[in-house]
Amino acid sequence: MQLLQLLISGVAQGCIYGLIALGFVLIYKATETVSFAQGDLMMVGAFAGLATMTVLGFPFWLSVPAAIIAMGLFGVVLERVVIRPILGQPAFSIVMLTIGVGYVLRGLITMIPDIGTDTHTLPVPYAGEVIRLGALVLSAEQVVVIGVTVVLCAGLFAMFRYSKLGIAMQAASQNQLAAYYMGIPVKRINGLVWGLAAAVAAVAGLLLAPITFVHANMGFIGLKAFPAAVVGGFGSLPGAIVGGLIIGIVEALAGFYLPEGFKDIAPYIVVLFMLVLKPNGLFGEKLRKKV
Amino acid sequence: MNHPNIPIEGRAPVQGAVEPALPGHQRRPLGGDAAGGAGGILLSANNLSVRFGGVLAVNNVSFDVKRGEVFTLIGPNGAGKTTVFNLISRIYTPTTGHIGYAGPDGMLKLTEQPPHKIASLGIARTFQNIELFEHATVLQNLLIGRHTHRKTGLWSELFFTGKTRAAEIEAREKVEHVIELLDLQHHRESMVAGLPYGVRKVVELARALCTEPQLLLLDEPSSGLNVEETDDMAFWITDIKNELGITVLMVEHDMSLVSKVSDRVLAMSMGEELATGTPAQVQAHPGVIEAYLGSVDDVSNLRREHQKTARVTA
Amino acid sequence: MTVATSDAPVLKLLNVESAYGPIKAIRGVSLQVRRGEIATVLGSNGAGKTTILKTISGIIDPRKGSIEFKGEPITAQDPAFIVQQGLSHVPEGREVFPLLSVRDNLLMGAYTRKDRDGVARDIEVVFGYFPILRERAAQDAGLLSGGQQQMLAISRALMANPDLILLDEPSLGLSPKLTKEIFEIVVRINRERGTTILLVEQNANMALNASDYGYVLENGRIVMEDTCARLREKDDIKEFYLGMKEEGVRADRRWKKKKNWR
Amino acid sequence: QTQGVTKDEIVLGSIQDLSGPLAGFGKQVRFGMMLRVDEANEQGGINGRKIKLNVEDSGYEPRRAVLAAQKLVNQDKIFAMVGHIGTAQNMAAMPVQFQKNVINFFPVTAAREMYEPFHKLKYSFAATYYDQMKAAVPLLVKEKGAKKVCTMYQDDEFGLEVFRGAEEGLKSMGMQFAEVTTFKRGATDFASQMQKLASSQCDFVVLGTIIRETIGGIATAKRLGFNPTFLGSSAAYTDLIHKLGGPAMDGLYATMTVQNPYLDAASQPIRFWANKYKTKFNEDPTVFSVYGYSLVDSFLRAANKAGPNLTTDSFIKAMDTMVIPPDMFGSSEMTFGPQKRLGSNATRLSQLENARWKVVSDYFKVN
Amino acid sequence: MRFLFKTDYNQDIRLAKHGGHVFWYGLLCLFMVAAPWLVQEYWLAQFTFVLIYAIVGLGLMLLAGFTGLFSLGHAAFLGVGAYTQAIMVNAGFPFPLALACAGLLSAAVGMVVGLPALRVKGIYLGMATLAFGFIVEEGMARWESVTGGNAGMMVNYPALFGWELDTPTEFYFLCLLVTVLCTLGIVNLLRSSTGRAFVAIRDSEISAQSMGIHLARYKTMSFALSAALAGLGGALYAHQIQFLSPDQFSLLQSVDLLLMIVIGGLGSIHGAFLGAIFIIVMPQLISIGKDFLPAVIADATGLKGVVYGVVLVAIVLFEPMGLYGRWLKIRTYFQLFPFYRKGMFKRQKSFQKSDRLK
Ligand SMILES: Nc1ncnc2c1ncn2[C@@H]1O[C@H](COP(=O)(O)OP(=O)(O)OP(=O)(O)O)[C@@H](O)[C@H]1O
Ligand SMILES: Nc1ncnc2c1ncn2[C@@H]1O[C@H](COP(=O)(O)OP(=O)(O)OP(=O)(O)O)[C@@H](O)[C@H]1O
Ligand SMILES: CC(C)C[C@H](N)C(=O)O
Ligand SMILES: [Mg+2]
Ligand SMILES: [Mg+2]
Repeated sequence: MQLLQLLISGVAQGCIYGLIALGFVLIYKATETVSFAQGDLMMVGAFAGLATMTVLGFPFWLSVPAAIIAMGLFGVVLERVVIRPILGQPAFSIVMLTIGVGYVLRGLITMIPDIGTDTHTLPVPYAGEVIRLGALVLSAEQVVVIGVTVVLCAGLFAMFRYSKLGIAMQAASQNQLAAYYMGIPVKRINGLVWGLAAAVAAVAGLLLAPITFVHANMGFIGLKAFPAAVVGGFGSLPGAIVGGLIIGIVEALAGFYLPEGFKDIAPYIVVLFMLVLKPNGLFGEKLRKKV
Repeated sequence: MNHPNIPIEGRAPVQGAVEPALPGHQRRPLGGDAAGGAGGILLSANNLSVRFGGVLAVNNVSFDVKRGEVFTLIGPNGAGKTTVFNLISRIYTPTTGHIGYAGPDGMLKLTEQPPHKIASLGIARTFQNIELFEHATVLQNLLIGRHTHRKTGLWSELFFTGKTRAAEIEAREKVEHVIELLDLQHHRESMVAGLPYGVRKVVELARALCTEPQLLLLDEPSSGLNVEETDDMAFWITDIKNELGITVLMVEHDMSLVSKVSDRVLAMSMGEELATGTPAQVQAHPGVIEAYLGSVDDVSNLRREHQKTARVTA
Repeated sequence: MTVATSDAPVLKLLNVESAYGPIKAIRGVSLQVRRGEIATVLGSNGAGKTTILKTISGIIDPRKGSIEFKGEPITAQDPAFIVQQGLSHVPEGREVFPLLSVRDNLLMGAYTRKDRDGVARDIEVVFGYFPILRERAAQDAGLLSGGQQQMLAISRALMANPDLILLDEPSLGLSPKLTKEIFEIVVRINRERGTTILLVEQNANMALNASDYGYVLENGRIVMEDTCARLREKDDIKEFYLGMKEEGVRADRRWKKKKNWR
Repeated sequence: QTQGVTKDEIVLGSIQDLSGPLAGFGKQVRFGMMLRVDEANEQGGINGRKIKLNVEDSGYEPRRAVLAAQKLVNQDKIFAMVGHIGTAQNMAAMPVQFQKNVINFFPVTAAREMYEPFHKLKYSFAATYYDQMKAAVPLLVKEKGAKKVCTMYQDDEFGLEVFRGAEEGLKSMGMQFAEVTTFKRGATDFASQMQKLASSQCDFVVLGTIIRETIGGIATAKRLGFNPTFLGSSAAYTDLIHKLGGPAMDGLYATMTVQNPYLDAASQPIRFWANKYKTKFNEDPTVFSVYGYSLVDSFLRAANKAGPNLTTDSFIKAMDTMVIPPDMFGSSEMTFGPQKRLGSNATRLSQLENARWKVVSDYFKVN
Repeated sequence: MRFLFKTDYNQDIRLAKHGGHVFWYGLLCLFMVAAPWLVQEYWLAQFTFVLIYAIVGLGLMLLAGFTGLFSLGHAAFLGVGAYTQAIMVNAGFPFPLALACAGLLSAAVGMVVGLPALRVKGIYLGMATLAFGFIVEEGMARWESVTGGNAGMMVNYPALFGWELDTPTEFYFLCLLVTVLCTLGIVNLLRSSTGRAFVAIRDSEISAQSMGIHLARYKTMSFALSAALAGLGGALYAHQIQFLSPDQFSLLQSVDLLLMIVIGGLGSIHGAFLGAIFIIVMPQLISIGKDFLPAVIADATGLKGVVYGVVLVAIVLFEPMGLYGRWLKIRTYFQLFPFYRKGMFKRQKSFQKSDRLK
């Protein structure tokens, strides 16, 4: 029973990691860069939700889509202003850009007088509710996270697998030049990807807010989502979820059964093992250059 | 299909007219003694097979390359020629079969060597899709080719001792020889990234030569070159064979080049061996014509003049 | 259906100059391709052939000059926009999408098209041209052999059903048999669909036989242009592009005759 | 001649976390200090000298704290470092200061290293976490009649101090922790920790936590149906606990010294002060604002006492006989001497009732 | 414009390519040696920091800029070096011995980390090093008996047989010496076969291998050398900062190091130095700039992050070759002076290609 409860906590936490990892994988699949700004976009998303609810006074059901759309637009603008000018440069430059963008976002949020440096709660209607299954307990916040993660993952997966747009995104990331030759509007698609990623980040931020509160440094949880994405295989959406679950469960079990301190490094130990055993993750594609 | 078995010289190959034999360059008799005179077997592939998932890329292929000859692999696209090269340079491991190689210390099984050892055994190669060090100059690329001949260790390099200096200068001299041979003086300091395709091909050849190999693997040396440059390439290959005494194993689609330089030809198809022999023999083989050469006798039927009539009837 | 070559140029370059950083690759290039014709550009390595094609499809912005396609200016437009106007480009060096399946690669070729049926039909058509692609439809394109990738690159451009195809060395790495077939296909497409074609090819013999009109490019400048029939007869062309030489000229191999149009 | 003191100015330095994890606290300490400095300057300064306060940001990183200290000490030539936040940050900055004979005055952290081992330039005001816990744990354990005392703490120096103090306290009554668990700074998930404690049937849990971890930990426990007595340190004594955690946090005990200055506090002077602060900075004051305010106040007292010839030595001499009486926020009396560098180690207990801190005990201290 | 006529292969090998080099670098050396008497103590301390970071930057540059392996855990090597030095010096060993041990131990750790690097690339390598960094940080925090855990530890002055380098000037010279030696070593390495092997691995592993370069050995070597430099830097850092705690060697530090070399200019030795200068001077500039801003902005807590981020973004956007690239352009401009044409350095359209297949 105890084990079961631990597993459930692990799964719930793992879904959070998975949800954030989805954002990483989305960007990676579509642009082959790793966005270090994803955690910060998530934080901004949470603040956007906070703003729509408290400042604008929107009801919950309205402020959630409002925040998501706002963040999506923000992502598009962000792409237009900072990513677009160096589109086509090596992926590493864009990684550096995202680090810079992360700094700026975090800085700007903390610059908001009275709000930026404080911790806030997001008043969600399901806050504090608990679902009991016999002796097992699960909070509503966690159930919502699990549900949304699954739906989002399925949606994104279908997009990449079946839609022309999704395939074009991958094409553009694999060979931008050829994508241009095919008439794929690489720039527009890139904008779309970042918009989508920002929207996904907003979803993550809104779902996470009731669990970890809203504050400028909440994006650091992304550091645990990296291992999740790596374990799953960076280019795989279902991998992100599975990776997240593995990390979540390992953490929960390590926290309970292993000596103190292991809980926090367990994910990274898992990553190292994974990279030695299966360098491209569980679901990662086997890559080999043909000469 | 009904192709008369005309000798190769009589047939107009892809690139147009064929050169007459060159003065001072006699063709070696088939399978005869090579420049080195040893004439022994340098490389022998025995029953090689490779399977990639459902694709049998190479299927039970055997051949011997003799010291001092130019041995050419031909075959339709996807026949497994590059895969054979990759087996030799240990990028792939054969599913079955093995490769023997007469290394410095006698015959050894190439298939048991680690990939990075191949170069020091005296095997150098070029790639079908040029693989140069893009962000370095031509000179640096060639110097990297000298890697297997380096004489200095980490510590002497850290302090740049006299020995290192001497080794550097020696490497440079060797590289300059190759530059001279292949007429690359002009591009010595250029970044590879900005070179035209044809020059890169030559640089790749130069880099391979810098390793001072026993066996040189050339994957489609003439692709992307025009007739004139292909001619140059032909001369270089014969020079490499005759003057440097290097054995050449090559993959090539340009039959005029193949006939000009190769001593023996192996035709492959669908991973299997189709025919072996002199260039002329192989090109006359009906299976090769069927699968690979096609009816190349006349290309003028492509012309619009012909189409016009075709269109009228259409 | 037949479309005879008409005098209306589909593509028109006027005084185009392009550069890579400080290096000028082409200077003052003017050329036109008439509707329904096959035009070819000959030139030695580094002459700037690829650069011309890249400039046309907007991959490089020209420093000077203008480019018109079907009467509309497309100078320095976004490549995606240019392609949507009905131009497709078989790039030098294949450039397939390595991690997409062969079928997805072909679908991407048809990205600008809206008619699903037409796309499905054209896939069958190119599978007919190159049966190996049908066999490998589900395989990652990056794992194909060099020649197979070249077939894919050509097929992919055909999938767009364009008005103008730019072909950069289509025979690169293809077997002699396939080289011939490729040219037959090119000619057939030109004939059956009326597609205009601009061809760059090292195999000058094939190119001059398949095309109607030819340009000769040296060091970034057009030094000669004429119908292919007439070009085929010129001595310089014969010697430098068709490899037909006088006996003994090549006796000293390092000696290169100065090209007399320079 | 001492650096940082001129005819009409005393330059003080402070390093706060203005952008890191404790940015909220850093800002409040800074505002508190600014309020008192401005008051002093409005009244003409100390012995005719105006106070100039230079605040640097460390982002709660020791390396940046050193850089900031080097700047303040060697470039801005400060007379004293006041109210520097964070244990590790102080540890990193002190050598820089001491090399130039710059006093480390009342750092905002309750670590023992702030006055031990003895150094003539160290002055500390905060009852240490160690002492707080050592005194409070036995008191409350006895009162609650707890059988199994457990702890969850942040695995850094701060958390360890809480843990060690509590351990000592338990030892003094012949008890031991039944279960010990830790978490890493910034953690958000406490499920496995709380389950561990719950499965050991703990009925009293000492929390070595600050804000979010306090709330997260207690909320997780509640969800699991685990309801022991929770006791936190003065680091958890902040209005944010109830502002963020809501009524679920009710029942939490915390050790503390000065009271949180609620805008509608019962005491008139506090109310007045709190509203003044609110008007000036447009935000509610907190207990950290009070720390900032009082520590500058204490500095000014000493500087005043040192007289017009203000030097490091005269300042230390003044401090040698310093007695700081309880202030309006309810601090305990602090005394200093040539060897006594901690003002007072007395604390008292507060409890959250109806989402508000209530003082529930008198000052007590370890002997 | 300077034309060099080459008459000897030695000319391409020499460190200073022409008289100008000799003159300017000589001047720089002179200034560095005279610095303690020319600048204030505070600035001397900053110089020292720059030198220390430059050493670490050199190491990371070797790994990332020349071998193409990006490490997100470099702070761990810094930490290993720093703790080794601190522990040994505190135990009374002479500092040269401690310094050597710090470098060697870091190198050993680097080799261990190099192991996963043999199998993974790009982002996966980044993650492996990141994971490793976390584990080392945790190790430093947990191994209390040796490192003092999170409480941190104080570091004594470097001492050699009774001679203590306890003044900033003495320590500055120590750092200067180590920096010069490290730089020379790396420059030497890069102009000989090992350095070329690194570059080859960066550009194409497959052809590097076919040139006979043992990928595993050279990658491990690159990691070891890079870690050794980080370790040396760490050892000096320990003395400069005098107080060590595990959180000084966190991911943020690693990211900072990476930013440093990117801003400086990937793939150039100068870049390591320019980056080090940037990372030390930038905060100072911000706090100076604060005085000219309205209080609302100047006092805002996030200002530093914003400025930092904006500068980083701007550099990546406008100067992909980093500060060194900018410097080259300025130099060229003056060399060509009347003939400089606009658009000479105009960025070409370029197109990203999958890094996954390298
Ligand atoms: N790594 C691989 N994975 C899967 N299939 C492969 C791989 N390498 C080669 N193949 C397949 O093996 C076959 C032979 O390929 P190879 O590259 O050897 O052909 P080739 O003879 O060099 O052809 P070309 O002349 O077109 O270059 C092809 O069908 C190719 O798709
Ligand atoms: N990326 C580049 N950077 C710098 N210079 C370049 C670049 N690409 C091409 N060039 C230069 O531009 C000139 C023209 O090149 P281009 O590729 O157009 O030639 P080409 O005629 O297509 O040759 P090939 O037959 O080899 O394909 C060459 O001199 C080449 O050196
Ligand atoms: C303000 C306090 C919560 C700081 C904490 N005591 C520390 O040592 O860092
Ligand atoms: Mg091949
Ligand atoms: Mg070309």
